[in-house]
Amino acid sequence: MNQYVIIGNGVAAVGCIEGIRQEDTEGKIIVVSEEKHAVYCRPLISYYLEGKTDLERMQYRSEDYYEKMHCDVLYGKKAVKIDDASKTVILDDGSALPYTAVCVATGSVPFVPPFSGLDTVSKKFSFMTLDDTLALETAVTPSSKVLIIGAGLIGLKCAEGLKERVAEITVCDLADRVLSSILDYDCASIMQKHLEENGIKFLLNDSVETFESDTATMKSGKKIDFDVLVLAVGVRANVSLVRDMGGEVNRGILVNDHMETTVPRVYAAGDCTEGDDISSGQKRVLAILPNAYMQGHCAGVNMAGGSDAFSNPIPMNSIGFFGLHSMTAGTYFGKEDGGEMYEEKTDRKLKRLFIRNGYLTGFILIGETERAGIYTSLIRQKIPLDSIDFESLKKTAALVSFSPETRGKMLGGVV
Amino acid sequence: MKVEGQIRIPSGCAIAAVISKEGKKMSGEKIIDSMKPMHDRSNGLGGGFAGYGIYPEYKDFYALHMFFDQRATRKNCEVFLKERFEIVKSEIIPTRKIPSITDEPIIWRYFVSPLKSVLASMQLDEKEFVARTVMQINTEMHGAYVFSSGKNMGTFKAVGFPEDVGVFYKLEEYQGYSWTAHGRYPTNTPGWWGGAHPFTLLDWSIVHNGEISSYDANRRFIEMFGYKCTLQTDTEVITYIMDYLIRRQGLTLGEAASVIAAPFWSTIEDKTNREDKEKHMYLRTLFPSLLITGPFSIVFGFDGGLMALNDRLKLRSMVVGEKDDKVFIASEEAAIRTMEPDAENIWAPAGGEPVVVRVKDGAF
Amino acid sequence: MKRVYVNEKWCLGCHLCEYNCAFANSGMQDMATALKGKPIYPRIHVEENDTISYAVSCRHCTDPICVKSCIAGALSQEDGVIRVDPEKCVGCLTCVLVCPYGALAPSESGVMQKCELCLQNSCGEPACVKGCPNRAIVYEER
Amino acid sequence: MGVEFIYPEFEVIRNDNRCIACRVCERQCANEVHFFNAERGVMMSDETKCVNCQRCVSLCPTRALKIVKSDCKLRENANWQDDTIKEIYKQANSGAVLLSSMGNPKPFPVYWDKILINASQVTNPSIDPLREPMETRVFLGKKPDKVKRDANGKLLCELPPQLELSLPVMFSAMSYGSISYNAHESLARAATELGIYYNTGEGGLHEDFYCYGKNTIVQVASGRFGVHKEYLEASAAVEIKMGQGAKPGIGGHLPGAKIVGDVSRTRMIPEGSDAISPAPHHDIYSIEDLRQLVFSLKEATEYKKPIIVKVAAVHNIAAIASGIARSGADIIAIDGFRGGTGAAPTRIRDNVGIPIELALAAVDQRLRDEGIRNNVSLVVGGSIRSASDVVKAIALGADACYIATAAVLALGCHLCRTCQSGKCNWGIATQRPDLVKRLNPDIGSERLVNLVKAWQHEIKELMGGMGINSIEALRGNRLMLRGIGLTEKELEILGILHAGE
Repeated sequence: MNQYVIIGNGVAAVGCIEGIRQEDTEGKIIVVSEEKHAVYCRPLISYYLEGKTDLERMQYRSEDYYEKMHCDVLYGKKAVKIDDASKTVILDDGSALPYTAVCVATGSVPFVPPFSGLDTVSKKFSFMTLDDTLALETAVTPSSKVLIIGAGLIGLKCAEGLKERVAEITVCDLADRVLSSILDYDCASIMQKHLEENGIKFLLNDSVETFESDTATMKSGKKIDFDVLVLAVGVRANVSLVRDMGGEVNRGILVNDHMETTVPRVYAAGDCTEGDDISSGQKRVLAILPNAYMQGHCAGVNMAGGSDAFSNPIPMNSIGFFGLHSMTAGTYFGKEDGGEMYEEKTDRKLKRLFIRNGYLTGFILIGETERAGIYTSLIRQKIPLDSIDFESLKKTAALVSFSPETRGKMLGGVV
Repeated sequence: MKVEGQIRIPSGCAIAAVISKEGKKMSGEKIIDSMKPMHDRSNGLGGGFAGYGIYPEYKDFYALHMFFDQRATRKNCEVFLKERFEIVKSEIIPTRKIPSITDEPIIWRYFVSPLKSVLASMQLDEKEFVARTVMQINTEMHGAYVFSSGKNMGTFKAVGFPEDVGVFYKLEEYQGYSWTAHGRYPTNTPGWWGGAHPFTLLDWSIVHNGEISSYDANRRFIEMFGYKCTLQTDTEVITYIMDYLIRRQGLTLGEAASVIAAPFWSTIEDKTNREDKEKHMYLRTLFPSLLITGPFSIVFGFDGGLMALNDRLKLRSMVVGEKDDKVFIASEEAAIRTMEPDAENIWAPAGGEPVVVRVKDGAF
Repeated sequence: MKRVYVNEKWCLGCHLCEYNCAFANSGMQDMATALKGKPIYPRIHVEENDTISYAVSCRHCTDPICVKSCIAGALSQEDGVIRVDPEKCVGCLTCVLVCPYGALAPSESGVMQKCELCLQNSCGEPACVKGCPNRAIVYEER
Repeated sequence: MGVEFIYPEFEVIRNDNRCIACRVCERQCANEVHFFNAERGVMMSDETKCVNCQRCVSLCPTRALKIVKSDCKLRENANWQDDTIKEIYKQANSGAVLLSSMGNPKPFPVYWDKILINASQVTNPSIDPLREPMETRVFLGKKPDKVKRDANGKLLCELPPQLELSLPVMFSAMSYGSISYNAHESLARAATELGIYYNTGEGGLHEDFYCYGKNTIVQVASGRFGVHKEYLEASAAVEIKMGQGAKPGIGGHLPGAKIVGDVSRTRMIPEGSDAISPAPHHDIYSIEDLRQLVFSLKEATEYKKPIIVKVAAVHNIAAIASGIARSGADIIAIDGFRGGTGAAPTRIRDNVGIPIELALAAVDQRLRDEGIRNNVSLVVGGSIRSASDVVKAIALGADACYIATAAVLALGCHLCRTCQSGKCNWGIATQRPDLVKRLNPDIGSERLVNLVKAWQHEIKELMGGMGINSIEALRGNRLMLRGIGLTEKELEILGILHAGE
């Protein structure tokens, strides 16, 4: 009987379980879960703080999920090594799990730069896991002043989540703008303005020089008093298991479109991987939930002897703060890279579509996000823009811009 | 009160018939008896008989049985007849005075032969000429009425119960190879002698039980061809239809039956014999207006035979029985048993299925 | 499985489907009470230009990317029907970002809603189909 | 305004408690009656444009709308009635002939409604159509005078061409152009499913509909639009249109605006040119000319198809029909003065011709009197409104009925009688693509089939009541009819007795 080991218990692991079970209902599945929680919706931790969800509703799957999927979950265990020779996964308690195929779904870990004096800060937190969140929740009070290092997705979602629970929030970032990984300057400005209107303070183009207990001294010289510190500078893919066994690793574990690493029978999925980004044609770490699930699922199918390829991953993000939504996808090629841009902009809304070589490669939408998936599908499915009425499509995302035949297939058949 | 011819009167009826396939002669007595058990099917407002083979000595002459309202009418009519026919015999039809039959008109018979010169000048064949003349007398000559006009056959009818009518006409004195009988139950008429049945034209005679719902469709169609439905009775129109189909169109008895009691389209479509199917399609398409709907059972008498026919849904009773060379037909089995207690093979013919009985060739 | 299909040849662009949808999912007895004087949030929408129009609602894909992408585990597929659990949804709109048909949109409260074929409401059969005056929307097996 | 102003005929009544401002009415009104006042957030209406087609009423999801006749009336005057006066205003405004559509709306007697049908009681049985076969099939065409046999005495089962109908109802002529493509498709499909026929009218046969040829009667009218060999060959029968009940004695005029695209191609005339059908056929100035055309068409179709001659019911119709019956035509179609039209001069529609009931009775009797009823089948139209009208027509002597107004009603027509505007909101009498698509032939043909099947059930019920189980036995069976409230003369012409006789 086949034995599948999945290291990690996040969404990629669930995808992997469901992929395996699609092919193999008999084989044994063992999930190694470092966290002592059943799989939960990790991106929901900020919503938890905000009160929009609770621990029960945050469960990604039903209570009897593992049982129904015939999975054993080893909670609180950590895989320390994958032994290729013996085809076993070694756990931190010394036990060894033989595998037919293993999936590394270890996600990522927070990256904490070596700030001087950080050890003098009493209340400092990462914002990655449920445990981080629960700890943070108990640490804050209505009078707390919170300093968040990092104006990326994690930092800002944390800020939004804490806003109603604390007295003051300051977010600082070395970058010149918020959400620098997904937004260009103009777009970031709109978001920043909106966040500021909702009471978030920013210190951009700046970083902490040194911490002294409850005070941070910035490189600009500014001093900030705080009583809770959240470190959200960034994350690093958790690649060590594969790297240690000699698998090829870059910023993430390198995988092909079958989610195979360079080591036979070792698969990887989720935030720990580096795979194709078809919008740019390059390898990238695409640490986003939809990709994690789909990679996991693809890995699972292949691990169990099926054949599946996840051939059209792209970066994409839907994120909202205080009611203002932004959606981004793909790659934004500038003029210098042969790209062109279509833009609609008003005070609160912005649309930027990035086109290169007759294809849509990326977009940024702020404020108006209706039917954005139609744009996403243009990128993912590499639809030539000359096959559709892009002139009307760029103004309004609607299937009306497709040819009647295409539309007939989309709306008139089983898809 | 209006009588037949002025208004259409529905009626219920009793019918009976007998024929000898060997052509053996029978007196009218048995057919009179057959009507007795069916007394309640009549109401005393009409009864009648037709006998075939009864005038062997005048078999080449048309026997015109006529009612006249008065002597003068008869005189006038005779003048009219003499212009057209050679009258070989003219006599009163013998009757017997009985209390149950009253108010009789003058009842006369002529044995005639059309004048060849008249036929030639009118460019008509003999039968057509006789038929037209009968039609003319019946429509134009007030008080005169031809109620039988065939050769070697005759009808005898009156207002009264049929068994009394038979006695009245002394039918025991006639010998025929086939007989039909009719007792009538009209619903709203005082009864008129001419309205009693059988109805005849030339050799055709019809006794009928039923009330056909297609009457006016049939009548208005058949009147296009020179027939005048003066009595407004089913029997009359059916007689004309049979005359038209058989004599004028040359159809066989079976084909004529397929016109007036045509099979349902679905039945025709289900036929496996292509020729048969084609024939039925053809006949029904060609003569739609001669389809007879509504209940009827008829016995159609002709020279040398009888045909019994029910409407295609068989909405009226009619049974057939046999014994030796004889075939019996009646509304009720009791009537057959009266004529022949040992009748065999009694069966009820299906709707639309004609029963044709012929006297064997040369039997008379 | 029976799905809702649209035939744009017969769509009149009357938008009745949108109103019938909004009413069917309102839980109210009377359309005027349910819809009068407020914006409607139908689960089907009519797209149109000068020459054509047609309605779009969830295709109930056999391999639904929205379900895979949902960060809250709020979308699920059972017997082919894709449903949203409004209790779990946090309104992140990731499903909007990935749906190639533009078939999802938030409700008045911001939580997602989508066509669930009227299987859960009192209509019992898709209200858009029932109310389409020109049979441009049909509910059938294909 | 001023002297030219005529107060709107209809009022749009909108129940504000119900209206949800969904704007369906606005989108569905080609006359642009409804509009949305964004400022006040309410729907408004411009009643001057309303023709009372009831499209908005039918589609309003909250039943918030009704259209009522305006009660703004001129002073009552039994002689100078409102309509009469307004027509004078209109003509004083325009100087033009008044145009109308559909059938004569004036209160002339409807003889169908003064005729009653018989039923069996006691003396013969009524027949239950659910238990017993009940036949409605008819064959239209000439019936030979004499049966023929071969040398062996076998029947020669040869008949002149016949049209077989599953019941004696057909869809009468409405041209492509006067009605829409989808209306034609609905009629063609329904006729095929029902085993009856529809009629192209004088607009030719669209190439898409050749596949329904077996159930198509093609028309040859005075304009000869769209007539060519394939057209004749595609058909089941050819109809020569001499006249139309709604406008006897005049031709037709389809404005160039409607001669677009397929319509122009199908009619074989240039786009935008007016399609003018002359009042007479210019090759038929007398009955002997008709005979020539009948035989020309028979030659062209190799004597395989019945030829129908359609005439309007006019005063001497019996004599005209007699002439046609001797012209070689297989079927005579008579159109009564209440027949519909896509457009006709009002004065003609409302004042010319005679009722079909009288025309039918006169023609049937005349043909029988002359012994030539078998030469032709008789088809009658001109406001056959129900199964009982059909039964009465058959009993008076018709072989079959033509229906058109009833058919378009089934398709959604609400008899607003403004076909001539070309803005039919129901997608029937229009060529505007956005309006044409409102008639989905799936629905249209289904509704036509429903209607005719329903009539067939009713015809069977009525026949069963009379104890008749085949429609042949009803044809010309006038004893099954009685008049009510008719004069001796009317009864005499109809050939029926009065009720109680």
